[in-house]
Amino acid sequence: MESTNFIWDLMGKNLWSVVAVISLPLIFVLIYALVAILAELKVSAWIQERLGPMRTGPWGILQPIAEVIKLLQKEDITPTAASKILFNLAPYVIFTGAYAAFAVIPFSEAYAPANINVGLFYIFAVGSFSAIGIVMGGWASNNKYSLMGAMRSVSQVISYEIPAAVAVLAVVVLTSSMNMMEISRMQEGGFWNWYIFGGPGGWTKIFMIPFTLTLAIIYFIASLAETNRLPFDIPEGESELVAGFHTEYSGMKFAMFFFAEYANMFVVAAVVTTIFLGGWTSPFGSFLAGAGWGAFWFILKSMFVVFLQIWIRWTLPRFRVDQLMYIGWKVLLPISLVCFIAISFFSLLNLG
Amino acid sequence: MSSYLKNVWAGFYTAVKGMMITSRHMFKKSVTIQYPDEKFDLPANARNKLVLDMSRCNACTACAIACPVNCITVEGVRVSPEDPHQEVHADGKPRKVWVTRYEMDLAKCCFCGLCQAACPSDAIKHTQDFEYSAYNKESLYFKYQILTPEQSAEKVRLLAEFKEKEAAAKAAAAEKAATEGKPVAPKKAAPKADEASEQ
Amino acid sequence: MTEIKRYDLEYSQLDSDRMRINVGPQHPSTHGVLRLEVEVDGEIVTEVVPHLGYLHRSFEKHCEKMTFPQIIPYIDRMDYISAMNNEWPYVMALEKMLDVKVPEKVEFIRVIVAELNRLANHQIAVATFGMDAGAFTPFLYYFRDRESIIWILERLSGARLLYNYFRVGGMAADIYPGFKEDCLEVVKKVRKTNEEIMDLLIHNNIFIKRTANVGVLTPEVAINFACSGPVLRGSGVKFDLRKDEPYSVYDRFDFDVPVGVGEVGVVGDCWNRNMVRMKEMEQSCRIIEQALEMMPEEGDVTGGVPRRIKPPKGEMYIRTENPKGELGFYLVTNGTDKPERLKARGPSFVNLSVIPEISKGYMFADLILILGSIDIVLGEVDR
Amino acid sequence: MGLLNRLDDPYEGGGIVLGKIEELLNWGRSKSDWYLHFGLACCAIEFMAMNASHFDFMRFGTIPRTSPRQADFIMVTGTVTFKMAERIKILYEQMAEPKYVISVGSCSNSGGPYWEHGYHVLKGVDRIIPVDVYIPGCPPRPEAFEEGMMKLQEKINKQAIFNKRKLLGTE
Repeated sequence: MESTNFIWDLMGKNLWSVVAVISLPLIFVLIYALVAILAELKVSAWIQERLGPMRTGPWGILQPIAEVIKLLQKEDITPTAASKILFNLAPYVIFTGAYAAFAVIPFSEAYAPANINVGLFYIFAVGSFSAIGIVMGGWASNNKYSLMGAMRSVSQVISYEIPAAVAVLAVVVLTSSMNMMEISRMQEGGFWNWYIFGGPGGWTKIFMIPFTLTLAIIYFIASLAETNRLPFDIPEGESELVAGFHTEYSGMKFAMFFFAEYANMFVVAAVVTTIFLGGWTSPFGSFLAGAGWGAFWFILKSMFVVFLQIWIRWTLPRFRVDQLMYIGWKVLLPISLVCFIAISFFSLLNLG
Repeated sequence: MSSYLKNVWAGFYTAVKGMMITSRHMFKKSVTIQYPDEKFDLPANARNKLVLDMSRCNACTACAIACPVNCITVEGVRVSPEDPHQEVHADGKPRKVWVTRYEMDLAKCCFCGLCQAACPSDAIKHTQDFEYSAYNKESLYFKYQILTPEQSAEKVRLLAEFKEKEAAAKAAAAEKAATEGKPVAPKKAAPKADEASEQ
Repeated sequence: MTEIKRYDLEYSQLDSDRMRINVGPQHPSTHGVLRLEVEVDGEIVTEVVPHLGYLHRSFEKHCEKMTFPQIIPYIDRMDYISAMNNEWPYVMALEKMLDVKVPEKVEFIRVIVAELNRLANHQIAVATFGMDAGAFTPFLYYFRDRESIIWILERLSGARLLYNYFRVGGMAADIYPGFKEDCLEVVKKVRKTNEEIMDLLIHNNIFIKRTANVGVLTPEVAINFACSGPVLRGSGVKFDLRKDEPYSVYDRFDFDVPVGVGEVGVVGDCWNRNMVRMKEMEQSCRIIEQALEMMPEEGDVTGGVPRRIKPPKGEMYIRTENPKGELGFYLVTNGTDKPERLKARGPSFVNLSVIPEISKGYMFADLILILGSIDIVLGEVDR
Repeated sequence: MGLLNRLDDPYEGGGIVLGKIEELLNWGRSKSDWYLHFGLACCAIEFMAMNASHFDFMRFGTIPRTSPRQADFIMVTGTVTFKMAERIKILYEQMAEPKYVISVGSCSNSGGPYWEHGYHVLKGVDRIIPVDVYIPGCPPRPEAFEEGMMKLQEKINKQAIFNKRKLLGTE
């Protein structure tokens, strides 16, 4: 089996290469977060017929850098009544959860930091870290708004992990693999082979398209809820809970929450890309295919999904907490189960 | 069941519809006026910074009386005819009153425009200038003066001297009249009492 | 001696399941500095006590110290979102007392500026209501359009928000050339944006789910609490002073009084209150169009202002339809150039009093929306 | 003793390296000011108008924050009553350093129209919290807010971090 990590190929397995493998996603996360923050500011501005940041560098492109410099200088407040250890630990737990998920994301056919066989399972497991962090932060802040935000967040994560998992499971049934690299490789050969369009196969896959499309939408909606983005941002709920679970955080600890939110956005976007949008494969068969172009396609597709998330955020109103439960349990879960059963049935037929 | 499906569909459909609307706006030209570089052209009657034209002011205190906030303080002294420093007023006539003190506190002003309407000589005016924010409040306290404090004291002294002279002349005249046998009416008492009651 | 009821909630009555939250005075969606003391059982609101006085600027005290023209700027600052509508009843009261005949053209200008300001007010109301629900973009679309209304009013009066434009017996300044075209342009813009907002926000299923059947104010309760304006009409009661007790020239216009009919929920819920505002904007557009047509071209606007305003001893109560409801001024004069007493009956203050009644049993997130749908302005609540 | 040593520092401005770092840090702080989403009275409506598309306050790199912990500056937009004054003081104290205050409009500058007879109005918010920039107007135009913001940015850019002497010299 050929290597899926070009750093191992180049440097062999030693301490330095391990450091390189670890730090590459971190550098990527930091750069990506800056770009995403700018994108959020600019896209929201365009939607609202504004201009967004304009006075920090040309067209305001240095805005996120200024923000990081400022946040580094801010005073780090720990409230007197807060539970000190948990309060200080929470942002790092959340960021660790988001960052750990990057370990299995296949950026290109030559680069996945760790190519493990249960990649999807790993992402789901690590993704739940953020819920722990949110509860820790919300409870330790000793603030009523934070506590309510934390409680809402837990119920939200629990109700949305299941439809998301079922949606992913359907693809696992089709690919019979949980290795994200494998799933990406199976969709090679053009966009008609992506699992959002039923995956590779003969003309009979037409029957599967409605179901896989629905599952992709369901996973996308559930991922919005997992990352606390707007129609489901009730743990933060700016107009209700002031700033939700991070009301009491300031300075760099708040920046960690900020980074973790954007990193989480990328993780779910990467999962959508990998399992539904073909991962690093080129949408046009062998055109512009290859290791380097693979990274390009992967990041392009992921950024498109991130853009969708931003677009939705600036369009829709927010759900109420009970409606969120309703959607999770009574809408997304039954529909995803129906799709899952249908897809299992079809894959059985194909196999038989 | 059908209402459930309809509901789900409506949720999805209206969300997509909303996104279509916002996507249309994404490619519209922005309406932003980039403030320090481009500026909104204000109407001529815009009520921003208050500015006094000292050459027009007659210290009539109409603005101070009209002001609901009492942020204007005006003091004036009548020009003594013997003053060597005579000036022509902006309306072409010789100046009758020296403005010894004109202060307005734009940190208190409510920009209602009543002083502007009350001013008989168009001296006080709201301008279009709004860019005068300050690091300390004192610089929002505007003091207008054409005379130095020494000069103002001089003017007050001159007027007092002139009044004294006038009074002396009047007294002399009255004395002269008295010696000639004409009765002198007590004029001064009544207006003074009026002044005191007003204050 | 009757015992004074204490309005703070007693902490001793609190059982262990409940939590007490202070919403405000600094909170993103209290529309100013209102403080709501909320008792929640999990997410369910069990008790709400509004606390006022964080913006008490002693308006009525100031009126006793000021001469009649000087009061107008203070009245602007009462309900600062719809200052034109505020000045009107006060000026009307003085005109009645002084027996001043207002020229025809002035009446039409007053109608037009008041309706323009009503449009601006309702735009803010709907926009902030959407923002409370989490939709940020409609807020900016409305503020974009509001800017052109403000532009007209600024060119008329000189100020953007607190106009000081009404005078006893006239206006401060005449209309400018091109005023009609600008107004028609605004009407067009408002209609276009309203159509868009209908799709983007009002008929969005999430928004409907959030606001329909929430904060139901029955007509009986609304009447008992003396609500007025869109809050009352949202409950299905057809009461509009412009129609029922026409003042000025409102009897010459053809317009409807929209009431809540419950398209998606119960009559009197938040959605209906908001919808009434949307429909009222359309009616305001109609009134502006008619008024522009009927307005006489020639006429002296600033001439009729008396030099000294010294109404005879007496008293007068005038009420008009503010965008937020019935605004009344009770004026007592003593023959000098200052009023003896000027009492304001603010619609927001009265409408706010229904909050504890209609928000019990709903969720905490709904409370924010109920408050938003009442559309209060704290300058008028606290005065 | 330490302060005296600082004052004797011959390298004014902390030398080239420190000077450049200081400039960078000040640049970051001045270009990314998050404000507390906080309105009191009439000026708050103009504040909303300033945030809207026509004036777009976000061009200056400002983002609204609803929690005082994450805010860099607070715009006191409106009349501060005695009842509200202590809350504003608490809010100011909750903010993380470095923090700035912009006083907007006559009311918060000096009590405004209510300075004389307003028995319940604080005569200027600078009596309870230190104010950096005063913006006159009642209410100021949205552009005036932005001009005040630019004044604040200038002030931040002049701030001394390493060498207090610079600060002493400019004041």
